[in-house]
Amino acid sequence: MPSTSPSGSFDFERLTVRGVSRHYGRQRALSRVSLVAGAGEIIGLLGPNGAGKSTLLGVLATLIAPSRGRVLYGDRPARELGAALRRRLGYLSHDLQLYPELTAGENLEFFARLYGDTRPAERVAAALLQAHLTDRAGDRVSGFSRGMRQRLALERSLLHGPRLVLLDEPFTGLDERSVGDFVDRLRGLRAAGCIVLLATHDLDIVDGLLDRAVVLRAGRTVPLGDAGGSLRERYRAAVADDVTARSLRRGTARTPGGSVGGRSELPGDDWRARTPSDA
Amino acid sequence: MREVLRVAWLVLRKDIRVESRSREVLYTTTFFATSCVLVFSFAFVRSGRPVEGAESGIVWVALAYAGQLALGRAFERELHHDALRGLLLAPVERGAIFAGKLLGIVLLMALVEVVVVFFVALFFSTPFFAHPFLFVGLLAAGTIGFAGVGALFAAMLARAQSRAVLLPVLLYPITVPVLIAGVNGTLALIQADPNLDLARFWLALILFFDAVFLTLAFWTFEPLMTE
Amino acid sequence: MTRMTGRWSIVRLAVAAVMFAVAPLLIAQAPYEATMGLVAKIVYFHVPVWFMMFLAIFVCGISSGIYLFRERPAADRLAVSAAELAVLFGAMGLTTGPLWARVSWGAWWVWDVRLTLALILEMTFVAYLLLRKYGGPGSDKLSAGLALFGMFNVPIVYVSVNVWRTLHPSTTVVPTLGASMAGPFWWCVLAFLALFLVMLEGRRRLADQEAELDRLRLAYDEEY
Amino acid sequence: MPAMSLRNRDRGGGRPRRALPAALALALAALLAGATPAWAAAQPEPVNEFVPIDELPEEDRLPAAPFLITAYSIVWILAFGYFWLLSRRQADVERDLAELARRRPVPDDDDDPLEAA
Repeated sequence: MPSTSPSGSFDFERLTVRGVSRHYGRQRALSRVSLVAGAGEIIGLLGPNGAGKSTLLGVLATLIAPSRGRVLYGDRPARELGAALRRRLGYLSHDLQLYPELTAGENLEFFARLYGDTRPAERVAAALLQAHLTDRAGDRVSGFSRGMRQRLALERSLLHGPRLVLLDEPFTGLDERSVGDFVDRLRGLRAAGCIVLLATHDLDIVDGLLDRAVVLRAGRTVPLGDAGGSLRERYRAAVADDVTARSLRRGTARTPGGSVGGRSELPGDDWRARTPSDA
Repeated sequence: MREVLRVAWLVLRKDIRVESRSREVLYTTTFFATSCVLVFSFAFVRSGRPVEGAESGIVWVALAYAGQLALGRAFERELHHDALRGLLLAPVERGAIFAGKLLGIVLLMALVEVVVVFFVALFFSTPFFAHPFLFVGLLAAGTIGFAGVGALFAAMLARAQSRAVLLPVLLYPITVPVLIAGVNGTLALIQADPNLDLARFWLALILFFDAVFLTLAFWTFEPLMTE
Repeated sequence: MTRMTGRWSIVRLAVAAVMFAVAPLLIAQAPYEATMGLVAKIVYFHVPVWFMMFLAIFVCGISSGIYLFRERPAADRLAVSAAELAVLFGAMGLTTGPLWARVSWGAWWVWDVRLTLALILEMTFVAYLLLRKYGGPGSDKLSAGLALFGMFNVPIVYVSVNVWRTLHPSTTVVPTLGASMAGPFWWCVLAFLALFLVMLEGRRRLADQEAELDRLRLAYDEEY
Repeated sequence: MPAMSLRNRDRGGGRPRRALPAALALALAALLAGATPAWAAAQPEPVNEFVPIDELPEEDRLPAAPFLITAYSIVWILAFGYFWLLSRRQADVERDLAELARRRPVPDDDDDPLEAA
């Protein structure tokens, strides 16, 4: 799929995320997230709501600039690549980015032309077929069910044959059959050499599908043990370990008057933060 | 440059089609502008005769309020299903997207203006079309200037809190020259002995404003839209 | 906060204070401007305040541009400081202006070109502060955009207001001040400049410290 | 560790000194705010053989002195107020910084190897 894009001048085989943090004022959305993804891999981003999954996808889609850390597409950062990189990105956001007033065909045609395809008819027809919406091409999206919109939005984000596919909660509102189709579609992308990142809650659906999974909690990555058992069990174990680890660390630091690392606590003891004028 | 025009036309065509399907913003804004005209006419008409020169003020203020409403609503809709980020993701010059959105709003405001000018001319029997070219030129340049700055601020405020109240707070101090020039240019046209040179001066001033602020908006759209 | 900057700001503060102490003495001896009488003495404060407001707007606009296009947070902190000073000196101008107008033209407010320009710019930069306070996350970039627009707007507003209505003696009032008046006038301008620089530096250091505080809080969150 | 604590003590000691410039500013400003109007009022009544103020009718002309004094004091009150506001916010930030430092040691983030380019 990716190789057939119209002007695939820039392409990459590997995505590297190194120590990415993102803060909004005082809230911390992401804290030192690192991961590497290669072509032909499906990586799961697991975690509760507000754990930073959508923020991470936003950063990878170059919509959000990281406050710290770097993201490398191949071996080059997004800042250098600009539009050429966006041609290789597909992003299915939680809100689907479709125009309800336009018909399914018009939506696909608009985005195909926006991505530079001057005769999109054939590409739009193929996408409609893939989404099983060929008979509904002329109907407005406002009349569609959530599942139909989801399928249409997925095809829209794959129209231009992206290398990196970012999916934010793709299974919400899908019935049994659509989930099966969706999983087959993802397997097809993997076979075509795409890098797929999938943020989801539905652990059971993706259990067999993911090559690797990353657990996010309050913006931080949590190690996921690869001991046996289902994904759900491993996820629950990982979260439990994380809870104990954090309270341990937080506990020692907060006990009033308690010594840190055995030394009596002096006011401002070994505070090494530098004053702004030297920073 | 051809690519920018192509993308801008694409976004404009999409906006026209979306708006023509629901016509929500068009109807609400036009009705709002007409009610502004009514309210102002009650304020400025004494014993049957309007206060001298009030008509041009009414047209431009009704235009400004309607424009502000249309700007807020247009970007609210884009935000609703995250479509704006969908556009920003496209591998195109982001200023072109701004240009497309701007032209859509200018077109919308033009339709509103036709209705407003009609009603003001009707209620106050003002000779707007004594010098049609200058008058239409003033309106067009003023709309482009107002919508240009407005579209950038509306897009930029799309992700800010309390954006509905912040848009006018930001918009009017910056677009004061357009309103001054517009009102006084129209006044120079519709007064007893129209002063064409003054009207041309005001038109030139608005065009200068447009040139400065459209390039500035086109240029800062990219940094302002990246979070 | 090292000792060095502490001492330097004391020196500057002393300079500003001394200049202000001397200002009234010089103003008193200056001969009365022929037509205005004593009230003209307000000019010694009223006009330098404009200069500082425009200087603040210029500093805020340029550093906002740098922040937008070069993404340097230090420039944004300078822009915030300058914006606050623009509002402060604008407020000074908009209070002393009407006082002068009341006596010399018999009305509290006259649509004089500079008063109106100052009013519009004051509104622009109050909008800047409002946006920064209520805009939520990301509003720092948005306010930088507004400051840039505000700066470019100054000449256009000036021309449009000027043609629209002007009562004020033409802008050449400053140069026509007699030599004996110019002395104290420029002294006051320097006094206000010293005051402006002290305030700017103080506010900028405060902004740096607040940024440092945020950084420490975030570092703490990340650690624990 | 002694070198470290020495530096802290120095900083701890530094706090009152940092408040000094703010206090100095307030004192000076207060002095001048008070002095200028009092001094201006003591001026000899201006003998006015110059051309009377133009086009204003006689009874409308206002004594200029009170306006002059109000204008000066407004400028001073605003400047003084802003200094006071600055020093108050400065004190808050310093209190938070010190309190944050006291509560727990915090890693110095700057040696983060993956610092953004």
